[in-house]
Amino acid sequence: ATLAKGEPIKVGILFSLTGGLAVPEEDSALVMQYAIDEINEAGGINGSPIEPIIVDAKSDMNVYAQKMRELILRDRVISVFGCYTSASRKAVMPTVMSRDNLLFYPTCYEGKECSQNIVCTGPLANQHSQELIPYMVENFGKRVFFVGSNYVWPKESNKNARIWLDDAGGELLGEEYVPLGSSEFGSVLNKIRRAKPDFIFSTVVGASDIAFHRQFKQAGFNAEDMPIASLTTGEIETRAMGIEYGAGHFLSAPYFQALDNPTNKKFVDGFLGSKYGKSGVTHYNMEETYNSAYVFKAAIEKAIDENGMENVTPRLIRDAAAGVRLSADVSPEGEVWVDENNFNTWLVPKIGQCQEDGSFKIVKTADSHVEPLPYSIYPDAGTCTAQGLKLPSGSIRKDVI
Amino acid sequence: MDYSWAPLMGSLVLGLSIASIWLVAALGLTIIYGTAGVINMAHGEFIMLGAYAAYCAQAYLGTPFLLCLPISFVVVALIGLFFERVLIRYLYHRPLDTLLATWGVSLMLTQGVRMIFGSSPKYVQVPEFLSGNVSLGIMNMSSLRILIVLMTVVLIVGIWYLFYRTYFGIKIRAVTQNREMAASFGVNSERIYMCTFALGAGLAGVAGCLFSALAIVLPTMGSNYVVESFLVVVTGGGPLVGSIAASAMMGEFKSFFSYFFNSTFAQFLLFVLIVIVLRFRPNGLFANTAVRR
Amino acid sequence: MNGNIYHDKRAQWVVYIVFFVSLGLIPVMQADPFLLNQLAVFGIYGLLAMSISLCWGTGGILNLGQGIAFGMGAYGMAMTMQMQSQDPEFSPLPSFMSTNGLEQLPWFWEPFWSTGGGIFLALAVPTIFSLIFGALMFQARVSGPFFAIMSLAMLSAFYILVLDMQPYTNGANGISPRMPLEVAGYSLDPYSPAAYWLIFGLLFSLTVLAKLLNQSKFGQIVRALREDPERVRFLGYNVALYETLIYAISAFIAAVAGCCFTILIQYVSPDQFDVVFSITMVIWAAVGGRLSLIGAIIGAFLIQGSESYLGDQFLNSWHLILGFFFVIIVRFLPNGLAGLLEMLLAKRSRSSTEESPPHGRAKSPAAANAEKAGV
Amino acid sequence: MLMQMSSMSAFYGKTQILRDFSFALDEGQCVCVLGRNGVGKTTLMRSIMGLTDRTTGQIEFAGRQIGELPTHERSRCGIGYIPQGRQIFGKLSVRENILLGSFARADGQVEVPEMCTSLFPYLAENLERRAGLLSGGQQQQLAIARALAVKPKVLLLDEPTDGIQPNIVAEIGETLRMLNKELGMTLILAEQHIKVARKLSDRFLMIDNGRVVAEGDIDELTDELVDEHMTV
Amino acid sequence: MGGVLEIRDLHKSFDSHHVIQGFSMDVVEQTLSCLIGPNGAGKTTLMDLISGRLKPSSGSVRFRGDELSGLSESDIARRGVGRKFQVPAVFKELTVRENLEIAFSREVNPFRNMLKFRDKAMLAKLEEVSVLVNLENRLSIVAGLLSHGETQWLEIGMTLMQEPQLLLLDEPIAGMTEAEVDQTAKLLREVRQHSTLIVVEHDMGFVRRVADMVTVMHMGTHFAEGKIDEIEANQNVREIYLGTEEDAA
Ligand SMILES: Nc1ncnc2c1ncn2[C@@H]1O[C@H](COP(=O)(O)OP(=O)(O)OP(=O)(O)O)[C@@H](O)[C@H]1O
Ligand SMILES: Nc1ncnc2c1ncn2[C@@H]1O[C@H](COP(=O)(O)OP(=O)(O)OP(=O)(O)O)[C@@H](O)[C@H]1O
Ligand SMILES: [Mg+2]
Ligand SMILES: [Mg+2]
Repeated sequence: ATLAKGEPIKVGILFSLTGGLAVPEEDSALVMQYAIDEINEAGGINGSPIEPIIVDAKSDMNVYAQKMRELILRDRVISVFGCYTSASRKAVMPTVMSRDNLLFYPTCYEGKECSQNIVCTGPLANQHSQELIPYMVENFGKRVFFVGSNYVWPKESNKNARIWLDDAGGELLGEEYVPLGSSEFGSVLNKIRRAKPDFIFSTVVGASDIAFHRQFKQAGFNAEDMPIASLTTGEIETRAMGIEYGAGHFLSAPYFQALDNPTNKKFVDGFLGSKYGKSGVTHYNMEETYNSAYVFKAAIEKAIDENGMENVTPRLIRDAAAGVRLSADVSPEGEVWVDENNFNTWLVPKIGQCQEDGSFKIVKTADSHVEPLPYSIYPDAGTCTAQGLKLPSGSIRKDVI
Repeated sequence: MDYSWAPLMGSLVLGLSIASIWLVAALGLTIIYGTAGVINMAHGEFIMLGAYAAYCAQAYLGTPFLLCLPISFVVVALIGLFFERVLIRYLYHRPLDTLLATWGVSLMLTQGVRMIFGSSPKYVQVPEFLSGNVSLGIMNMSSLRILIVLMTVVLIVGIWYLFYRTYFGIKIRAVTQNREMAASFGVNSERIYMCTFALGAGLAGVAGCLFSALAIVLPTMGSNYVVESFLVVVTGGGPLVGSIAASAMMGEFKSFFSYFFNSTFAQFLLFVLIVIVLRFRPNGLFANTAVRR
Repeated sequence: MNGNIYHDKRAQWVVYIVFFVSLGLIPVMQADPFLLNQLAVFGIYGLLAMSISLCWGTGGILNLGQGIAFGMGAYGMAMTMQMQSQDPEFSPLPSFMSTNGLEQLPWFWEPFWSTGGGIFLALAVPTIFSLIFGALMFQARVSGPFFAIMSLAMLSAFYILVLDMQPYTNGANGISPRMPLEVAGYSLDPYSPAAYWLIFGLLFSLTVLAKLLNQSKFGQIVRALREDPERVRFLGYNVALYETLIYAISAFIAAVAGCCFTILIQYVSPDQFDVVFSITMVIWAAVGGRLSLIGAIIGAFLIQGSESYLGDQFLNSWHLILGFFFVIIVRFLPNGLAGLLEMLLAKRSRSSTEESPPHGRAKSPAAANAEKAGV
Repeated sequence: MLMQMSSMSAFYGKTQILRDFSFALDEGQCVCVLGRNGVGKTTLMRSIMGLTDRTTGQIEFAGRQIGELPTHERSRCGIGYIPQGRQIFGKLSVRENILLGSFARADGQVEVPEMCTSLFPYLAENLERRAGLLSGGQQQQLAIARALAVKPKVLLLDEPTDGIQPNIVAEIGETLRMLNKELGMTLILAEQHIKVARKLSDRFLMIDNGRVVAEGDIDELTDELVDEHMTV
Repeated sequence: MGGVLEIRDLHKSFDSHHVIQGFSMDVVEQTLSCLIGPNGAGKTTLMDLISGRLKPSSGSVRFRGDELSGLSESDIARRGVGRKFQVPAVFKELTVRENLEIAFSREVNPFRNMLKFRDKAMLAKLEEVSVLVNLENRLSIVAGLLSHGETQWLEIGMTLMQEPQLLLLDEPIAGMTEAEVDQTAKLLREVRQHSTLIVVEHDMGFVRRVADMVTVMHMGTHFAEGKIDEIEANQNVREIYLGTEEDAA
């Protein structure tokens, strides 16, 4: 992948536009196109427009891997934006790493990776629950029940949450995982009824999350007595489940549509007014995707400055992304910057409570930016540096996923 | 954990609810398979269409939820009828091919719905009294689940009445037993198959309408129900009683396994259990022993 | 219909030779790593379609759970490759295991320290599993649609099991070994001609073996039991044994495909056990012609090829097109494209010999004749 | 002329069973179709009903061409069929079996006709029994009752005494005679038992190898003919 | 008089329907026994019981001293019991040659059969049998295209390929022309030189020509047995099966 002045810069957009994962991912693909249009209208990058190559991963991990190979090897893109679930990220990373390309991964994830071919703009598990758990314990009580989808991210997030829970003096009553995509919560709700927690900490994702909130209310629970504190239930999910099922529950995220600042207003109005804004909401995932486009812009411009247009490689873009800062008038969630070592993002987590009209009211904002720590709960594993995972022994392992 | 009898009662009741969900999902499949021997892989998509029909009725016409049930029935029955006319009727004597062809149909339906409605989830509103909960001492059940149980009972009684108390039912059963002889006595077997298929599709539509309130309305939602529905029919062996027994068995086992293990592993155990059952009753619990000569 | 060249064994072998020689020559003409890798992946799909053709076409056993063997093979290979990148002394434990709270390598992972042992297990375990599952089902005379549904259920069970056994399988995230497979000190770059040759060699030799199997007495008996197992039983053959064997052989081929898949993609996930993927295999075979091994392979090439190249333009309607196409094939061409070819050739040979078909509208003799030799 | 077939051929798959078959039948007659095993008697009945895989040639019934009609419409023209081996619906009750017959009635009435209950008192007493539980003879009665419920103009009987105890054979013979002679119903009767045939019918039709080889009044059915075409 | 096949007090019922009720019979080596009886007497069911397709409710079937009931169909076939079905069962999609080849089941081990492409013994046998059943010119025809009579013959040929010691034929001449019947009779007499046969047939002319011994079955019981003349003279048999002159009056 080499660039030439004036010629389009090809990037891949790899999301599931169909299948079970399409719910969050399709919107990410749309907002990505919106961001690219915005950048191109503003003159592109060094005079070159960005040309997105949009492919559908069909919610199938094999297809993610296959499409990633097509993008990198056949279409010769310089970077790829995409993936949502950890599984899809794991599916594409071997290819990305072996071809030394670059993936912009715009959503929350569990961490515990140290790859030299990825830049993440969403919150890590440690950033997510740092504020949420203490807030919930303080306001609702110490007894908590964890419910999650049965895969890595919820489990790792819960490990993180347990640490904050212990700090706050809370008590974990039970931990339940349901199969991904399952919509049968009867037995989980029975267990909750028996445990009588003060609040629920939920890492249920996707369609299951919607079923969970509905059946939660239908089983006679309500948000006043036993709110659900979730890491995933945003504006899209709430609308899909029906606002009455979502109202009163909490979400921790770095971004909410209701954030009151001029950049966000411009983003929301601009996006919803564009041809991509048919869904009518903006969502933390979408905003993180939007930001990733601007991180890319900043990084590639820096790489071009330093190396010249023809010499830019994905690797140089990644190196240039270290420390890239999006100021408050670019990033709708407020200023963020990319960590120089682990290439995750410093951001400000916020807690929102869903209102009767489906919007979120920000009830708490972290006092300062929270550092992304991919190995926060595995201090023995080492620390992530730009060159690779630095083991306690001092040696460095590359490409740790 | 507390293993006293109250939670066990709770899972018994939950098992009943799961059983009724699976049974209502499998009813249409049972009728189509039991009567015409067609394995309808698009059944899950018919369920999905039922949910979308409910969504449309509500979003565009403002129909209240309970009225969506008959609307879903009619709409999906008509769609089923269409596919029966253009495709299935040529394949009645090739059961394995119906399985494949209907799978093709399911692909088309999923994608078609996605192209029309997009892949974002749709929301179906249920009346206030259905989003609550009924508590009977130690037992607890959401009113929606109670509605599903009731609805299942109503549908079963309805089907039973139709099959065993009406002339149409005599015709269906006659065609099922001996198509040629039924035709020799004025029964239009083509039309019976057609009606049965439409009926089965319509029942899937009703199931979809019910599920739209319980879970989520998505183009891909059908795949959540289709494997279980098949297992209900296969384990039951075809007849209605078979499906009732099979779903009761499966629902209770699922609930009990989930009580002792987690839901995922419970699902696995359930599948293994079914393989074992089939090992000993290869044609299902209530199979008709066919005489081959 | 003696004139139908389609059934001429010599002509069939000529087609085989032409097909495989031209596939074999590709790396000589084209060295683009992507193309080679992609063609190699298609080769794997070809293997899978061929295995379905063997089981379903020859034996009449519709297997909607071929993903079981495929997935097991893929996982076996992934475990082998994963252990190749682990250090027995400093980091014997794959990182996802420690994440999931394991402190020791589970016993069933131990054999995968050895590359040979790992590959052996990757092939043996699915084959043995199929032998057991097949024996259970076929001895109980579970057949036709019932077997299809049971294989589907078994597949879902595996999907769920692999998802649930996170400490041992890494659940939904699957296993992504960091390094390509290393055999005897040689690292097999998945984008190299070597990888292509490997897959191609396997496809070639397994297809030829399968074809020979079809032409042997064994194949003959299996084809007979597809039509009427009862009658075969009365001829003194143990039908369940034959069915189990053809099912297990087909599973073995799928396991080989699974191994190759991991070599090429360096990644496995529970999606290998995905129901849709297994049914897609059946579609390949059905479209190409389930009665013809090479037809099934070409079916896989055609469908995956068009998905890959048409997919982007027809992004939104690909499934619609695929579904429609498939329905049309099932409805009008039960024997797929190979069946179509057979029919055309039969028509030609008939018109040239002026041999008018006997009365009757039912099946054309060609259709009735379908697969006498199993192209 | 109630029914007329001209140059009819019938096939199962590719096998031709009836070859160039022609015959005519007047109202009120009883025609006996004779022939050895497997010559095509059943096939003749089935091609009248439209149950063979393929039939060519014409069938005219009550002034209507029925050769192209689907089976269920043929039966509605007033043809009652009593198939070989009875083929009653074992899982349906006796009543349902008879009601099923009346679905083919031209007037659309659905009922258990008087005639059935009076002819077969056993059935009348056991209307709710599952038909599969009846003995062979009773099943044969049921098959006749079911066909009578059609209110047919013509009754096709395929070896109605086949596998039935001798005393019941006599009874059935009596019933058929009554239907034909007293109620004037037209009968086409396939039989292997010459004695039964001679007793009941007005005319005969001898089939061999799918063709009509002899035809005429029942008196013309000589022993030589029988010996020639029906080896016993 | 000891026999190849000894059937003792055999019972078979479906649900509560007793089809075979205490049937006993002996078959002597290298004879052709005909089994006759009214429709539904249980003849086919008896064949099913001998060949293992059905399991008897009680009673025993011994073949050369070995108990057969309880063995699987293929095991029984392996012991030398061949069977032709009432409704001809050939592989319609395969050629006549393939049908015959498959029926040659000296080797049933699947692994050895995987390596078997050309089998001399089989070819010799095929040659012999195809001439015997008059299909030597039809070998490459798909069996589905054969006429009814030919299909019957093919099935007889298939059972011969099996080289059975005991051959069960269920209505072998149904649907055959006069000439074909003649040939079949000749064929069966030839086969009897080295095998034992049990033939179910309704055609008394044929029975008279081929049978060494006739057994009459009625309602699942052994009703009468003897030479054809004795049977035809037997008043009871005439009543239940053959019919009597008096009835005709
Ligand atoms: N469904 C079928 N497919 C193929 N051949 C058939 C079919 N039904 C009958 N035949 C054949 O057609 C021929 C005529 O059969 P048919 O039943 O008409 O004889 P039949 O005269 O009624 O004999 P029977 O006295 O035994 O009842 C027979 O050779 C029979 O084997
Ligand atoms: N699987 C079964 N289930 C129930 N009843 C059966 C079964 N098989 C046979 N029967 C009954 O057993 C009786 C004997 O049948 P069978 O076929 O043995 O008679 P058959 O002597 O061969 O008559 P035919 O001369 O008509 O061939 C019949 O009444 C039949 O209905
Ligand atoms: Mg007949
Ligand atoms: Mg019989």
